[in-house]
Amino acid sequence: MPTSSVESTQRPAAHLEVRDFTAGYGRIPIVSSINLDVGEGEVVAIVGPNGAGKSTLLKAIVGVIPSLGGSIRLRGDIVTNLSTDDLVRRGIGYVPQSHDVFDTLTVEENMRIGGYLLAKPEAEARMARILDTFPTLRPLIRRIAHKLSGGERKLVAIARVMMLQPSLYVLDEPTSNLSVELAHKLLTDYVRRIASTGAAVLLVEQKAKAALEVSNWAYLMVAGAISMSSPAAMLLADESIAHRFLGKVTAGSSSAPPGGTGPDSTLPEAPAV
Amino acid sequence: MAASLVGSNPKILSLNSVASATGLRTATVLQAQDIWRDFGGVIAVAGATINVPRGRITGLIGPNGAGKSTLVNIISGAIKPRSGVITFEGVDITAEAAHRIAHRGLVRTFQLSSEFGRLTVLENLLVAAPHQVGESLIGAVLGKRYWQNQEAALVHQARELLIRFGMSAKEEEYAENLSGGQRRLVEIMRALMAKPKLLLLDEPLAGVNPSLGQEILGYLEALRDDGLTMLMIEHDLAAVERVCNPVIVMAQGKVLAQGTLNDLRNQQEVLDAYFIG
Amino acid sequence: MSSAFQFYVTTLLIYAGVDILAAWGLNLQFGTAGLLSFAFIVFQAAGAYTAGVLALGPQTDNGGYQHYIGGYALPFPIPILAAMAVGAVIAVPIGLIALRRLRSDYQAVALLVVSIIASSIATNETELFNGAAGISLVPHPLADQFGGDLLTYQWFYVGFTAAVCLVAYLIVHRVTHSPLGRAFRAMRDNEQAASALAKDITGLRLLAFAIGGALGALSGAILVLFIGTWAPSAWLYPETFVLLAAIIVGGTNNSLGTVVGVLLVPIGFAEGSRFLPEIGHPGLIDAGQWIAIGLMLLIFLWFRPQGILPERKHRYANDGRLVTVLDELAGWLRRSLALIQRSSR
Amino acid sequence: MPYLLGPSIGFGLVTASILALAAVGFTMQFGVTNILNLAYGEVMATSGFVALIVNRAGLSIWFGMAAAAVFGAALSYLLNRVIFIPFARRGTKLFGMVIVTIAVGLILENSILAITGPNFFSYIVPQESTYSVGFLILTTSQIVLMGLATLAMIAVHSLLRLTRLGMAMRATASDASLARGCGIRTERIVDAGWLISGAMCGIAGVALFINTTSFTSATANSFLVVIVAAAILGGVGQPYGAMLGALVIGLTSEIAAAFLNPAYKNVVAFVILVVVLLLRPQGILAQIAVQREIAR
Repeated sequence: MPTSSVESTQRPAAHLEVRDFTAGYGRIPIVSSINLDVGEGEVVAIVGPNGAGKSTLLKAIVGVIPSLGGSIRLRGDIVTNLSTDDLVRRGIGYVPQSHDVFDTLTVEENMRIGGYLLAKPEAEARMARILDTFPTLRPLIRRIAHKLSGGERKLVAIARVMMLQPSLYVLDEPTSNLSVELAHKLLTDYVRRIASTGAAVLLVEQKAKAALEVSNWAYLMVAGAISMSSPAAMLLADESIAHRFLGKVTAGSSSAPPGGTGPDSTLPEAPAV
Repeated sequence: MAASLVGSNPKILSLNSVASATGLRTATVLQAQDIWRDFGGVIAVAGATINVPRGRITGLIGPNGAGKSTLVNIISGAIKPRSGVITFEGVDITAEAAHRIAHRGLVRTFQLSSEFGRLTVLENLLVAAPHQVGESLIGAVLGKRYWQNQEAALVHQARELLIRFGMSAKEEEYAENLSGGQRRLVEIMRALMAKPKLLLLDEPLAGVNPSLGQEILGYLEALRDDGLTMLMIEHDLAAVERVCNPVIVMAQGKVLAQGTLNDLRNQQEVLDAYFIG
Repeated sequence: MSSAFQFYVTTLLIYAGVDILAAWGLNLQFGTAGLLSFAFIVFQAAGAYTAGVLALGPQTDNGGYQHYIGGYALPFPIPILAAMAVGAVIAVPIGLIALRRLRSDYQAVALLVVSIIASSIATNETELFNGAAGISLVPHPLADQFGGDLLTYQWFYVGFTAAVCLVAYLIVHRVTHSPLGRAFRAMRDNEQAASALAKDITGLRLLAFAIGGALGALSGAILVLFIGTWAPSAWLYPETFVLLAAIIVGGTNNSLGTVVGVLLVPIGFAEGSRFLPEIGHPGLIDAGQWIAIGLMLLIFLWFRPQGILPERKHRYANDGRLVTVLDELAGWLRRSLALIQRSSR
Repeated sequence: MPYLLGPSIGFGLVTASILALAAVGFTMQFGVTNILNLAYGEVMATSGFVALIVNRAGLSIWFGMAAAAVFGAALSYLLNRVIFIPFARRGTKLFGMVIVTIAVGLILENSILAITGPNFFSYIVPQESTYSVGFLILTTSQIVLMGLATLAMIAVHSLLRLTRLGMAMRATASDASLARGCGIRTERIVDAGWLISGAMCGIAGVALFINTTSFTSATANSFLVVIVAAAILGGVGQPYGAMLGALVIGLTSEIAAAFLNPAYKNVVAFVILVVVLLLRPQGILAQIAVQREIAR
């Protein structure tokens, strides 16, 4: 075990705490008994194969679909079942997987709406700052969002959420429509840059390697439940993980944390299943 | 059939005419060649080419947003490609309307359940049968005496399917009152009533509990052994591993690789598509 | 029965027959095939006009005071059959507009506009339709067989309307209880899936418009040959709402429910109010009726959207035959008899 | 030629002004709330009669118009809260909703009829003078109406482009779920949408009644189809499209009335509409999202 694991397993104070959480469509649970934490300034990735329930979990956390049980705390306050707009006011910035920009509006208008809760001078200042951070957006500013390419769309969606400077970013498969290079750039460059400002990031990714490379902590989700919780680097180093995504479970690694690590690698609240 | 082939590649023409003349059937049921399609600025399918071999279940897998569903929608005629050619049983169907394509025996199921809610389960099956004499105005007005024999045969067939899929008890239930898994079964049975030559399954296990999922896979295997060709999008790779051969991997709107799932697992680019993106 | 009362009853019965025919036509389009046909009045008006002008003599008759197309003095029943043909044929242009894959509320508005255009044209094209005055003095079919005995003729016309309704019922029943009706309902429930099962949506929609349109035209023809006049102002789009209300109250896609709805809504309302004392200003009772129709629509859509007699579930017997109402009644009788026998033992 | 064209363009501009007031309100209602409200004409009429009461009490019709605006806003808000939202929550589908709005319209229109009887009414409008502006000859009230409509259009434009509320309304119309993700309380925005469009509806009702000089309970209802035509022509849910549609329909109908047959005033407009529906059902100015919604 690399010595760095000790540092990475000492997690910062929890910003978001999800406990024994169950959610789904109608009355049918898709995800159940979920325990997860996102610490202050952490990038946390939820990875797992298609159809594991990752997006459903995120939607329930941000109040797009109602929860069926359990609790969510944000900075210690109980926020279970608050509506999305309330959660946004409390500092969550959510980028959905699809329908992530206002199709009929321009890039500039998208960003202005992102800053809806701000006073006008403040919004202008932030917009200028974001455009400095993402200079590629500048020439697109007057374009209708519908005409953007997949990568540009996602950037606009993230930029829009940045307008409110949320303390927690919730990103649902930000790379799903992007090429390998763009996906890599988005995660290493942009997501890292967001984290460097001190915000926490909760990231769902199906394509896990690049996500794990930028994350501090990771949860592996399979069939609606968290099956592993460990430092991202440890998950990344595990040879069997890549194969898990293609459905092949290497003997011995299905129930135990990778590399035979000690209890450090899993959270007490979220035991490996 | 020969007429519609005029102007296409002469080699293909001769092959197909030999095949049709001798009653032999080519090994490929469906060919989609260099298909492109975009929505706004987002390219969904970028030059995908696939061949579906006869008598097998071909799996179509890939990460979210790879263009699988769009490709199936294009093949079934629900949306039109920007460019590319689709050939079914040697006939170019690229420009045909969805119902004409279905008429040729290319039948699909939908990712979101698409049952006829206010029809009973049995009626959902009956309505799918092709060439019903009672479905024309004249046939309907001539009355039962005209179409009842065919109808009785269809009811018999449908009930056999219901027995085979363990759904007899639900025969008189309105489809809108079924559970998600039962709706899936209805959709598959309904597609079978349409006498498909090729069945396109768009995530047949989505929203189905694991034990019913295993059951459905069993049904699909039995259908394959009866000679039905299928093309199946599925996320559950254990399911793909169990029933699909070959498996086609799509990513970024393109076909990355084709082979058995075990072969694919060891190809770096497939791993990358899933793992790195 | 006094002859005045007999006149009243026979007229009422004929109106009921006309409304029932029309409501069956609309129900086939709306209840069975799922087409929100706000232009339905156009089918009725066109059928009525066709029957009227074909039954009328040349324009020079009666001093040539009215203009119209036709004027062939065709013998009964040709004007009625021709009306049905016209109703079926105009389904094509009307269907063309509805064929665009529009959102259903949007499509409804488009068809509403069509019906208003049609009535504007009919009102304004004096040369073709004699303008707002419409046509009058349409001869009653077979009236000369009855000499001058108007009351007997009224009763004859009741019988004739009833016979037409019976034939229409048989046809409607055959359509709705056939594989064709099943295909209509499948299209109504999920167009995309129906199309993926080789159902030709364009063809099915046009066919539903045509069959319903022919029935609507038939209803118009029977009415115009009875009352002898036709004016565009009598065929305005709100009449379609009355039929729609009848269908929703009676039960969508249930032919008998439609009859119940017609007897309650247009007939019950119109005639119920006849016995109300004349109160307030003229038009008050009329307004009250429309308010009641509006309230009734809201109440039914809220509490019983399926109507008084809901769509019947299609069940199949062991031999693959559709279970009919009679079968169900017989089964119920048998069960109750068995119960009685058991309890008497 | 100009002696016919001049007045008909004048009439056309006046019609277009009233139509623009009404159609922009109608289209906003649809855009923000996603309900095609066919009781809109009757809300116009009811508001117009409220203005009549104010007017009969001795106040200027322009006060009446203000009262009508308030009444129209309140009535629209209540209809949504008391009838449309509960039906939508109960799962009433799109065409079910159309029937609900029609039923509401029937009740409103005939309630007025029950109270007023089938009589003709007119407002007391101050002495009219005529002015000639270029080749146009217009009366005082016509000029006021045109000015009012222009002001209202500028106000709508400013609202949508310059204010927070306008931004929130456009965001909600574009994607309500995503708007909530920006911290916008969309339910309140929808309420605001009903209030604002209802006020425009009320103003449009009075404007229509001023222009038709004598009116009945049914006057506004027959105008609804023209309103819907203008809204659809421009692309439902598109305020600027509705303005353009109003202008096109206002002008063509009056010019057609002058050169073809006065009775065909509306038919020409409707024929344009049907052609648009057949060729480009999403309307002239509709953008992609609306296109997806309307023409599936």
